[in-house]
Amino acid sequence: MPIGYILTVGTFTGIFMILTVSLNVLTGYAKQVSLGHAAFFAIGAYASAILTVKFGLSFWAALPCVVGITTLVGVFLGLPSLRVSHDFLVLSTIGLNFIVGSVFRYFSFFGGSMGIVGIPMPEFFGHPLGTAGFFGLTLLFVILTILTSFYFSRTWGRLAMEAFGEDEVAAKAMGINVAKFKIYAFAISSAYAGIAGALWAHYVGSVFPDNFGFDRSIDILAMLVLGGMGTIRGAVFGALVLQMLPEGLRVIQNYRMLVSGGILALMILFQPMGLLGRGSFLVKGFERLRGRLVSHEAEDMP
Amino acid sequence: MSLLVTEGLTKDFGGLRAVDGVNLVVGEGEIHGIIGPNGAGKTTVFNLITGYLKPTRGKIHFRGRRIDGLEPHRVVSLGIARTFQIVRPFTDLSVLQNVLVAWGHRNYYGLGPFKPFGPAKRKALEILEFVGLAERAYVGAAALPIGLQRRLEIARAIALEPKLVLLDEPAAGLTEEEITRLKELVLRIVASGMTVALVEHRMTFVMDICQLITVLDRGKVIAEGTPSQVASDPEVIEAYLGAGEGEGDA
Amino acid sequence: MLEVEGLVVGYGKIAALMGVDLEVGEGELVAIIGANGAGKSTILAAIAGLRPVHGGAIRFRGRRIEGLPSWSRVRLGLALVPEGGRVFPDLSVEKNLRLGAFTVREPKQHLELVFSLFPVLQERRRQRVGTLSGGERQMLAIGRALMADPQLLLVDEVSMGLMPKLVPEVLETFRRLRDERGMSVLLAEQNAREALAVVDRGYVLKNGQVALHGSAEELRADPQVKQAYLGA
Amino acid sequence: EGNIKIGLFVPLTGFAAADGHSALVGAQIAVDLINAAGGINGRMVELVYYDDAARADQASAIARKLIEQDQVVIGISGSYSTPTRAAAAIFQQAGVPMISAYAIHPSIIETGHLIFRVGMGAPVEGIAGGHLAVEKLGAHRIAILSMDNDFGVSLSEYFKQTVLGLGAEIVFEKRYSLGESEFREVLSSIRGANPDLIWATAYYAGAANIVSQARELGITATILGQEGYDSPKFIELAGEAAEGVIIVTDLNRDSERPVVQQFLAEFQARAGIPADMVGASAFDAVKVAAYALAQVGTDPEDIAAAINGIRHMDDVVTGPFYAFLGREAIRPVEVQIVQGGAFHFFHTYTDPTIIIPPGL
Amino acid sequence: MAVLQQLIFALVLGATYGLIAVGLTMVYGILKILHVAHAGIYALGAYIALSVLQHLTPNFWGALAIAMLTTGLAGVLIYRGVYYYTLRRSRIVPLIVSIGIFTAMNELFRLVAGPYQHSFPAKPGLPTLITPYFVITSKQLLILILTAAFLIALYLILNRTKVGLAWQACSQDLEMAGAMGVNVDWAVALNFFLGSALAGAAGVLMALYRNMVYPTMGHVVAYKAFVVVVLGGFGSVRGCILAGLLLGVVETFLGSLEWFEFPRDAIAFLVLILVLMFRPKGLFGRL
Ligand SMILES: Nc1ncnc2c1ncn2[C@@H]1O[C@H](COP(=O)(O)OP(=O)(O)OP(=O)(O)O)[C@@H](O)[C@H]1O
Ligand SMILES: Nc1ncnc2c1ncn2[C@@H]1O[C@H](COP(=O)(O)OP(=O)(O)OP(=O)(O)O)[C@@H](O)[C@H]1O
Ligand SMILES: [Mg+2]
Ligand SMILES: [Mg+2]
Repeated sequence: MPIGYILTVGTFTGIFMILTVSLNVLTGYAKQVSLGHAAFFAIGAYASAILTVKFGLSFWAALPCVVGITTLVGVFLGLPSLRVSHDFLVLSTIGLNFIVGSVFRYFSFFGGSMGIVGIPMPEFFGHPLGTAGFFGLTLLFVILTILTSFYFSRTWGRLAMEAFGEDEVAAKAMGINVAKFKIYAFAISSAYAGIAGALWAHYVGSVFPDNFGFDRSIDILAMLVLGGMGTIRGAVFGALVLQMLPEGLRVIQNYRMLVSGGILALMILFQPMGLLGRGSFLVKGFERLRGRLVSHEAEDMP
Repeated sequence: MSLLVTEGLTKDFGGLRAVDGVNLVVGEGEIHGIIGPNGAGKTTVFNLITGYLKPTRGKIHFRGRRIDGLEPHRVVSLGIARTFQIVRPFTDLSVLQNVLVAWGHRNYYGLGPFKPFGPAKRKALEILEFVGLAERAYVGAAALPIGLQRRLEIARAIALEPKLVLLDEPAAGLTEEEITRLKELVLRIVASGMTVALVEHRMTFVMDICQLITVLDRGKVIAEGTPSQVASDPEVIEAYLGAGEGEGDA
Repeated sequence: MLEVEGLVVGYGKIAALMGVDLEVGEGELVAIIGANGAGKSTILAAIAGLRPVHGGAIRFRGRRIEGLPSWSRVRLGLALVPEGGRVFPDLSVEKNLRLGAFTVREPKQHLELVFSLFPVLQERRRQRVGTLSGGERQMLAIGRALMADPQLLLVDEVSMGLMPKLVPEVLETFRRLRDERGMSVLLAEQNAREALAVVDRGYVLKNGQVALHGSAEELRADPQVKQAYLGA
Repeated sequence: EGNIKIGLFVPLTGFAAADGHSALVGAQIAVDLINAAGGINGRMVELVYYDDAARADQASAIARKLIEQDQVVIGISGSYSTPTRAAAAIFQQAGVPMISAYAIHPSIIETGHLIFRVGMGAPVEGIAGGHLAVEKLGAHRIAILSMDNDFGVSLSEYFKQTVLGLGAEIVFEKRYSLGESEFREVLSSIRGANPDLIWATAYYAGAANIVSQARELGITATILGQEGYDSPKFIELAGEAAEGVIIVTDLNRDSERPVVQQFLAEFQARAGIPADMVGASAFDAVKVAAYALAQVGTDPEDIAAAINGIRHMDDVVTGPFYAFLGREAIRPVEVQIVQGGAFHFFHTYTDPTIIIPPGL
Repeated sequence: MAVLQQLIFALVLGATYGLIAVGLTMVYGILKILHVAHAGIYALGAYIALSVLQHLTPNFWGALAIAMLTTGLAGVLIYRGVYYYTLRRSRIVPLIVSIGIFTAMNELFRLVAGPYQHSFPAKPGLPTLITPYFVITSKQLLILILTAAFLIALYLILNRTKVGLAWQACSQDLEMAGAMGVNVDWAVALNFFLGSALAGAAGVLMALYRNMVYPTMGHVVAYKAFVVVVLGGFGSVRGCILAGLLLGVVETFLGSLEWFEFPRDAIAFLVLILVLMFRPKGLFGRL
């Protein structure tokens, strides 16, 4: 059994689950479609790398700072969304990938193009975590992310986001301060992504500007949409499928990206709501199995 | 006592003066009608009051407080709710959730956004009961026919617990029977302590229910008074009601 | 001119129309009245080709059209004023009108007709339609349909958003066009009082089925209709 | 006991696919040649390879897979610095040796005592380039254009130190980002600075753009490149403009050593294009691995010792290797010039002060 | 003199941006789809032209024509085979599908034609203009002339024909456009055909200009073209051209400064975000 391999793949899958769940707040609830999520991911990774390598903090001491930093940066990078909407916003968020990447490359404080290496494994009671331990840590954060995000899905904040996500004009008439909630969405989403970034950096042990490019952002969004935007189960499942698919297709080596690109397109074509989105095959089948009425489903789905 | 007062309210769109020095007084507890030809500026007045547009000139006072220039959500928090002429329900949400969004307006400050909304469902259902949409609570709002979407808009407005409700053409697209029910609804809203100002073209509705009517034409107030005063005003008949209309309809 | 037979239309699994029969003769003005959600809009949309038909037949001047795409129905002489107008918000008034006349070779004279009916549209030729007032949009929607010089005009809620003065004027124009050009009109209308005053015949729709039909006088005299739709 | 498994990770998909493909072909040629000659002490060599798409996380996962599932005795990186660095950590931790073919980030071999590199380090290439520019080509006014990644930046750093030390002047210096293909505006500024030599770091596609656009602008200064240029594709893409370009590399195509000519022919046959530096490096990495395996068997520490013990290994394309010092291959630096549409011998540096990386 | 020459570079660069983006802006304009696969079509154009040149005829114009025809059809195929089924869906659906198609196309190019860059053996047969103040090479001249020609033709189609009006209607409300008598299927297909053919032409021209055809050549285009489209105000052809030129000038100017080392793409996005702060709907979008 290649257990280390499985745990490694599992760890990265977990990290991507955190990312998709975090993107779900921004894109699934608040409908601010972002193709720049890897930028927040990158900021988390770099923040943790710099705090641990340059300032000698431990992973655990750095983590709250990382969350703080990414939240703040989320607020800042969310500002354009106050002026710009829809496809204009999508394109601006693409820009975040390039701008953030360039900043890391340009300033030697961030290691420039030589990156930052020698990022330590987190320690647990004085012992550095091994592969299994790190997997456990990741799992813990995945569960925390899912639980907190599940709680959030039942709050007024989520409802407000869904409302202005669909119609800002009407949402204002409901007393919703759209600008504030947009920033909330960016900040929350970015904070989670920061944790994912920190995990990634400490697991891989090095960060380079090109680790977190535009194609990463695309992956994250594709995972969310494939799984089912607006649902946490969908976000988690999408990350699982799209992370495993190319990994599972290794047997066909050369053709794997062709096939997984094609499969992605087909799956979304046939299940536009996402594999586990509202009204998808799987969900409907599941509901039928439980013999539940549609109206009840509507009730517990805010 | 006057709840809402506008002074010389004016709005220009490029070269077009859509609202021109309107002085409007809406008294507490009244049902105030605003009528006038298409393009007279009625919806624009509502947009100015609710903060969607900034006046070019003029002031708006609500309960003695200047509110012109405030953001829409601030206006809501001060106690003014509105509906839209072209309905805008949140179609991805269920009818119940639509009302919840409005009912939650007190929770959109401070730590409120991080409180669960579950406990408020009962209250939202009560409001739906009040407007007669209770049995459709779990349906997606998109599937409602136009008339019921109008009702949903009213439900949301009530859920905001405002002092003043602005209704923009609430009777458009309703049958006479439904208009009768709408009248009842509006009367109940007023009875529960709110004030209503409405824009409407269906005279059967306006004449019956309003205590006071302001008539706008080309952005200016051309008449004001009780329904019968207004309906017999020759200028109003000429500009708006047309021959043979008006009185007969009321 | 138009015959609808056993029309069945649904939204997903919910049937909105369950076997509707209906007819519009050459040069006839016909109204469909009914409560909210009765299915009036659905009928018109199905005739215009905007909703797929699940059963039944639609014949226009003897020809089955229920399988045709909407644009070829326009070429046959159908035009629709859809519910809520659905004008093109980012185009100017003038472009909207030109689009209404997309299938027509000589749109000039129709333009004059529309402008004389709704002078405000002429004033606002260059205004972006998204900024028009509700009533102005409705005028534009009606004008746009008239630009196509249709044989059969389908109108979903003429009166919605129009000021009282205009409603009879518009209906009067329909009558005039019928007299001058033999245009037929099928109206769906909540405002039954105004509608029944001008049309020749009417259908009362309930829950996706025709509950009652007859001449305008007959319907006006019907106690049920009086109670529910005329506010007597 | 079955085959000896050598693991390889290469970017077969994504932006680095061309280099990955070359590296794979190079490694396969080496394995086939070894097997055709009877394998390693009678055991056949099996190459297990996976695509890492030049991504660090995929490389980490693959490294585990190679080690645990495929039980390779040694790993080869045919990939870029970022994935190689990530994988190196895992090989070192698992106690399996790894050889980086052409990824040159300094931190790769610093990962641990089991991690080696055959590719020529950036310091050596930069220093050799500096000597070449000033001493051999007589440049006084030098412009530097650097590709903004670990490779390009460290090359230029050492080059700059060297030429400044030798008394030349830097008249222009700028970085550009990887993947750039429009250089006209920078080159215009460079022309304004009037250098007599341009040191431009690039991979071959970018190099082709730089060189042809420079010539289009009428810049006649010598253009000095590095092993990134070292692909016949560079000459094909740059066409006429490539003539006279000089590069510092580790591959001497005019070498008469049989292994070089055999490799060049075989690569052309398999890949459909003439061989490049990436393919040659991967070939050599496999050769070094096989050499160590043949000497000492499959024990990791023994393998490491055997590689460190290499003295004058002639059986490699980018060699001969004089030694492994600090887990890096020490060999002569080749200087090639493009003439008549092909790379040709121009000069060789064997001076130890140049070919041994600084600090060793 | 140097300034004039730099302006020429800016112009050519801007023209290539404009040309690449204009097809995209058309396609975006009509269905509001973020058509990432457009960049795949661009690369397809280059590959088709390359194989025509290698196997059929050495004539550049023939290769260009065949490439445009093929890419036009490929565009229609993507519309009818894929986007057609996503029209009623949330707009993020076609975006992701498009990304999937784009990935698959890139991989297909790599598998069929190999991962390496191919040179592009064509001679446009135009002179090189040499004046005392600036030089325009024959390839640059070709790009300027063809871009201008394509754009003028497109401008006329858009503003002088019924097709243009039909497209405007389709872009706002497909269903209502049909109800106006516009043959929506044809209108959209024609739009995709022309837009994709322009992308194909852009691919061929860039292959010629850079003398390079390779599987990932569409990557930069995939986002860069969007920057131009957005800067211009989605769906505006005029805006697209001007935005392309603006970007060409800004990039060239900043790129020529020795101390300014921010990469071209980051510059482009900074310009984009900056412009959107002041004009949230792009330079020529309606506010
Ligand atoms: N943004 C704008 N730009 C230009 N003109 C505008 C704009 N918004 C509104 N108008 C014009 O201002 C006038 C007043 O519009 P408003 O919507 O207030 O009318 P209304 O009284 O509500 O009419 P209706 O009864 O038809 O709804 C109209 O003629 C409209 O065309
Ligand atoms: N998009 C939709 N999805 C699901 N159901 C729908 C949809 N549109 C309409 N319906 C249903 O179809 C039925 C008929 O609707 P339709 O709009 O034709 O009624 P109508 O008579 O025109 O009503 P109104 O007077 O409100 O315009 C209604 O019960 C409505 O709920
Ligand atoms: Mg209005
Ligand atoms: Mg209707």
